[in-house]
Amino acid sequence: MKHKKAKKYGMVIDLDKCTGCGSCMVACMAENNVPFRKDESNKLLSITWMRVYKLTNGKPFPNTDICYLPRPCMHCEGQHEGHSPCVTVCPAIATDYNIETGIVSQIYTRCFGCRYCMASCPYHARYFNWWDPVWPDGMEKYLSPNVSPRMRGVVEKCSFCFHKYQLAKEKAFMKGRRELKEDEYQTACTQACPADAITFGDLNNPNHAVYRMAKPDPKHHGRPTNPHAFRLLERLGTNPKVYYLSSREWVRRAGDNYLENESIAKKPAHHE
Amino acid sequence: MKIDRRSFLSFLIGGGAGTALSPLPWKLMDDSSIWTQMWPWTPVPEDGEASYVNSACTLCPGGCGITVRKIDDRAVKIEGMKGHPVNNGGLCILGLSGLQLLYGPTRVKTPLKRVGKRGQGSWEKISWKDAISEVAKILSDLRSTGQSHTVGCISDSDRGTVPRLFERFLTVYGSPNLMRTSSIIDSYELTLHLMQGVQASPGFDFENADFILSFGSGIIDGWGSPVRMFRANSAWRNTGGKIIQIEPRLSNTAAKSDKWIPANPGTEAALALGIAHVIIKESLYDAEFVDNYSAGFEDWKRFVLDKYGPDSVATITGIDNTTIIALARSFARASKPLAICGRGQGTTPGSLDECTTVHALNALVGNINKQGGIFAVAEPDYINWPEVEMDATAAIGMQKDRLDGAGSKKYPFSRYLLNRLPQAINSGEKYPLKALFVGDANPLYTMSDSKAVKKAFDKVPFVVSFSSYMNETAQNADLILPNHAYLERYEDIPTPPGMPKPVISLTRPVVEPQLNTKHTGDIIILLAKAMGGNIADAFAWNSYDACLKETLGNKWQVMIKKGFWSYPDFFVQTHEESFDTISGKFEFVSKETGSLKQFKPVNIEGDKTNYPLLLMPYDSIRLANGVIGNPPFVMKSVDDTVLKGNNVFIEINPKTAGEQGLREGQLAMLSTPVGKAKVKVHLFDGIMPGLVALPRGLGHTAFDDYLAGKGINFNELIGPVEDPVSGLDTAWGIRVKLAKV
Amino acid sequence: MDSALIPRGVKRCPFPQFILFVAIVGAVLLWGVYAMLLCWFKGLNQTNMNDAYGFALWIWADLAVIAVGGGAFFTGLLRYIFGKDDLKNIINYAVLIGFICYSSALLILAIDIGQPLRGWFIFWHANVHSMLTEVAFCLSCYFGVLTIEYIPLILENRQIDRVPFFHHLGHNMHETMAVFAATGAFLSFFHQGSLGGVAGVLFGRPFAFREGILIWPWTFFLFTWSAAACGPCFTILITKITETVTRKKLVKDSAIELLAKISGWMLLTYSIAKTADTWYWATVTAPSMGQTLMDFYSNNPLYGIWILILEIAICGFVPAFILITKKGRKNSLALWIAITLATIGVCINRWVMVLQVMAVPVLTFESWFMYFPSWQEIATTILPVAYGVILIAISYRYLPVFPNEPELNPMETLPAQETEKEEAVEPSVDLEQELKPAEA
Amino acid sequence: MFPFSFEWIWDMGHVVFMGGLWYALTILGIGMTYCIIKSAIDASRGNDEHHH
Repeated sequence: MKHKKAKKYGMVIDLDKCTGCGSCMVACMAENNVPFRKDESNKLLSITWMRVYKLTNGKPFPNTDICYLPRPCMHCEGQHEGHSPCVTVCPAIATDYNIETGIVSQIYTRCFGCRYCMASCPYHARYFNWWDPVWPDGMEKYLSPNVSPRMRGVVEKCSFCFHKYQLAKEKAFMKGRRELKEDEYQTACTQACPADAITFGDLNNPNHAVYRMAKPDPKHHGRPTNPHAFRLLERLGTNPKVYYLSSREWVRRAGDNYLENESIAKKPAHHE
Repeated sequence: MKIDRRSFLSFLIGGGAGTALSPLPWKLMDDSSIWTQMWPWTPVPEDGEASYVNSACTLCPGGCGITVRKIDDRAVKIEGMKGHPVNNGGLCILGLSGLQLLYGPTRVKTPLKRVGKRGQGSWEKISWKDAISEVAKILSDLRSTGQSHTVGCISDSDRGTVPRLFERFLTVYGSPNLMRTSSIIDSYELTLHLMQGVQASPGFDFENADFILSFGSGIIDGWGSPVRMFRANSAWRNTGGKIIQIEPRLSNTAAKSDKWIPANPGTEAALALGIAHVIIKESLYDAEFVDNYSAGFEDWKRFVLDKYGPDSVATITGIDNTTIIALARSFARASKPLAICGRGQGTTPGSLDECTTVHALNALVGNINKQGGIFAVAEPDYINWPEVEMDATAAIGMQKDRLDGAGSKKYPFSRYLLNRLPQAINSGEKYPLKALFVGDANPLYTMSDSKAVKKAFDKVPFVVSFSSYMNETAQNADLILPNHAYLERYEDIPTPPGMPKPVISLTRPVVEPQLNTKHTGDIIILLAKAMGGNIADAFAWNSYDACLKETLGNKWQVMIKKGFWSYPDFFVQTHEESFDTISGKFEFVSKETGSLKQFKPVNIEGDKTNYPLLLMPYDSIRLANGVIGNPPFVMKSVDDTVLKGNNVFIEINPKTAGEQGLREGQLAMLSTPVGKAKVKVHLFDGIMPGLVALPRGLGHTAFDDYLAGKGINFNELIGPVEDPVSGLDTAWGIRVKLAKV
Repeated sequence: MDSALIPRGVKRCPFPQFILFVAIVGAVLLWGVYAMLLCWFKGLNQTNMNDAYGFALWIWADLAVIAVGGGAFFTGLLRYIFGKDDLKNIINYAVLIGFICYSSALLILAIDIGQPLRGWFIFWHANVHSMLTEVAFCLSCYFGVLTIEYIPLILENRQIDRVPFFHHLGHNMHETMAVFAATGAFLSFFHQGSLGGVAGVLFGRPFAFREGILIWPWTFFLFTWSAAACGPCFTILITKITETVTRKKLVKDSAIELLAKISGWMLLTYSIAKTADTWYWATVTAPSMGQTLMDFYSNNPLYGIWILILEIAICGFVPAFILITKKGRKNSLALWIAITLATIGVCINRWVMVLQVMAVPVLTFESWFMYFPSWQEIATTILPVAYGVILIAISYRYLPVFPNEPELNPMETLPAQETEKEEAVEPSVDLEQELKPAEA
Repeated sequence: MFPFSFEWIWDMGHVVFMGGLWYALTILGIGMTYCIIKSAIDASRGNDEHHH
């Protein structure tokens, strides 16, 4: 039972199962003390660490199709470990790549709000606190002490519920274990998903469901070998740790940019 | 000492340089940054001991088990309960936001008595003692003048101890006017009554079915018990189960289905008949069941074969005949086919014809009371209270006709017809309603033709709301007797709609009551005691909690431990004992209702010339449209193609929009014969041309600033259309016109 | 009134007129200050920026002022390192303009960041792999250099110069200036480049991303190059505007023409390099990420291929050809057009590399993001302009910014002494005495 | 920024970057110190020969 290799926590989201119900979004907000405002209809000002996009195939009635795509932070690994688009650009090391878990962190008290990381992220996974977070009188009672509320003027994003990892580690340590079991560390969205569309685990561990579902190819920066699996913007070389499954070709194609007449099967990553 | 200019300058420069080189500026810089990291106006949640409490969610009838994470005495997170038979760990968006209701600004903090005009929002605080004696006085006065039957009560459910306490109270008090908010369950109960002769709710064994033929049911849009449906849907993805979705708009369910068949709106029953035609004609039906356990099949067969050939059905529904034939074959040949109805979340009962026809499809393939099929689930009889002793007044009152006409000569089979109440009050044809209790319901928001409903409410001199939240009905009440929020109270949650096996869950206090509220059950008991006599005698319990504990008996301990009670001894009835009709068999044509009627599309309101388009509501799991409105988190999840600022979007096909000269994002005036509203236009390819779709769940006037004033309540634009047999609301839409603003 | 402060041998407008001018521009400045305070106290919700536009008008303004402020380092480099002595006549002004540009950039950055009080974390917790860190360090250091270069000019004020220490300090700093200028050029090369790198390293944004050498994307070199090319054009432009406003010739043609010629060649070579870069990007880089050139220039209300043509052809090659020809440089109108176009060109380039980068959708299911700045953003962007005008006005009035001025504009009447006598009755005598060393 | 702040790493990139930075800062610092000291000395000597 030797597993000294570093963890690479990642997610597989089955878009065939995802119903677009939004539970993941709200579970995340509740878990992570995400603030809210009276008007949240401008999605460019609305903090949603997990955001569910609605994709359409663009065909006219009755050949129209839609698909929902939940988008957490991709926790990009980049072309070499830690070379995420955002981590490399942060001038103050306020966002960091955790080598032990592969999780991209955000240190709110370090961030001074230059927003370069937001400019660098092609997934729009990063959100800025344009306002002071305000909870209606009394509602701050439900705030969790495990995640500190963010102050105005800093960037925040999905952390793969890193605090849950820490709590799980502590708990395991009390039991005299150093290794976490697969179900001991699960993100809030994974747990809440009523459709069981989200699977979370260690992409480096062949026993974990995420590994079996995505079948990452270590020779090609974890590119999925499952023909139904894809990653968002695979060709940019961001090397995300969130995989999507879809049986529909148009959905898989919507995951990346392709030239006209270019086949989806050919996936040149420019950095290779 | 003489200070000359030079020494002064030197002092300044030297001082400046000295300060700059001293630690002071660095210290200040450091301090200021530390200050920004702990601004006093950014809350710091207090840490404490973590614990978990199992309970059940009451925010919709879904009946999910929840596990609430606590830090000391604060509830900080709601999660789905693992191992619960309904949701096994998953939870819907509304359930996950429950703490925003518990601690939110929409709570009614104390009993309130109206001081200004109705709906004006001026209240005065009133003590519980005064509030209860005031209600008792009004009720006593009415009773003593022989008007006990003019007291009504509206509740979303008639199951479980609290609705049953209301019922018991009205019975012993002397009023037949307990009304339940209507839904597809009403149509199904009626269908089961007429075709199978039973008093039961439908239970669908989705987990074992492998071919779902859905006539517009939003399987993943909140129909039935939502989380259970999500789980079933995912299970079909694993097992290869198929869903065929019939509806004119590409809903989430349609998008996730294996085949989406857009039928002309309102023609679903015709399609069901067309499918039956093919099945019968090709002898694909379950002869064993039909021959042995059904009655009236030959009549029905003749009727179906005569009139509903694929060609004529194709004309009615707009679906081509080959699709109909193929659909019928695959349905009949599937090993566990199941046909269901109830549009969207099933909040309107719909046409009885439609429900019976869809149910007949299930009978054709013989999946009644069978694994993977549809069960008639009788309510578990755990509530065994002693019979009430009615005095003469009560007996006279109970003899009166119900105000809503349910059980009358016109609608003998229906139990509740809340949709008919506004008209009954407004027309004054029977008798007036003098006092109205509104339990766990929000009729002023959820009932169609809001204007008429409001008018009717205004005619009721005394309205009491038991709502925990300041909803539309509470806002327009005379007295609010706020219930504890669901995370502060004990209550039994009866079997959720559509469950094939009965299960009772237990809601229990996660936190101490945060406000000056009282359990509705306790209020009823206190009220009964205040009334004295037979009424008090019927409520011998000291408190609601005592009543519940006594009622549940030996189940109590198990429920406290597990959070729910499932019936291990629940057995599936054989076909011999399933049917309690006149014939003792499944009746394709009910002997009680008599003749077969030709399929007639529901006559929806509005004429074609003035209102060229059709308006339909659509349901989204991200828009709570029942007794609870969207909490802030759920509002946050609403797409910007549904709501932008305070404007709601209608969905319209680009082709139709082009004909109307409308572009994406444009403002338009939507008018129906019932009302009008300003909306924004969203072009959506997935909607049938000629149709306009508007989401349910917006347009609240009550609740908080996070919800109120955003969008339009669909019920302001539509009125009820009575079903000729059931009297229930069958309206699936209304004619509409759109004009540029 | 303030004649004791005015350099000898030059004529300045009457004091009230000067004050009126400063007051008018000062009003604009105050408007900007008000907007700035709003942003600081209420937060960045005062802007129209959003989560798609984390970088917007301000970052553009930063990049643009630094680009056009590049005249200072490049002129300094030519003057002190390459020994182009003719440029001594314009170097002071180049330094002043550079000083204004860089101080403005720092001010805008201080408004732009969400937590200004923590701004120094960029130094303290520096991530050396971030282009922005390099920008911050080099920019602050170079601002120090510009201050060092500007101080001797201040010390040359008639009254300050009387203080022996200041007099000597000015002299000694002049003597050492080559060292400072060299350091400045070194720093400038990196921060101008890093600003280009800011966009070029964004491998998540195919519109911005460029290959390059080692850690430096091509935009790194293109930005330095374009700043060196267009910065001096801006210096000339401001000089020309100053000459127009003051109705005087302030700098000898030889200096202007020399600078214009060098700029012209820089601009030409830059435009060729930029064309090559664009070509490679459009045919190799972007397609490897699944996008075509026209994906970046269609399906939106603003960004068409016109912007590329405007930037490279009209604001690149056209002014370059004007400036490299003697005829073009000598023709006043042509020179005006060329320096204006070059300045606009570099500003468009910076706009494109900031705002268009944000606007182009990368995820296939998103569409173009459009943005228009709020008044607070506009006011705070105009603020440095007003500040610059005032600082130029004050410097021009009281400092010998243009060494050629007395020579080019000989005083016909009123020798300096007389003015001084006249003014002696004015209360400003206090000021004069104040600044006098207490030698008496 | 300083060897005692915990982000300080002795890797190549860091050394080059910080090296460049401190090199530039040192030059500016030494240059300015030289100018100031020399000017103070010049001023105290009343050295005034270099008028321009």
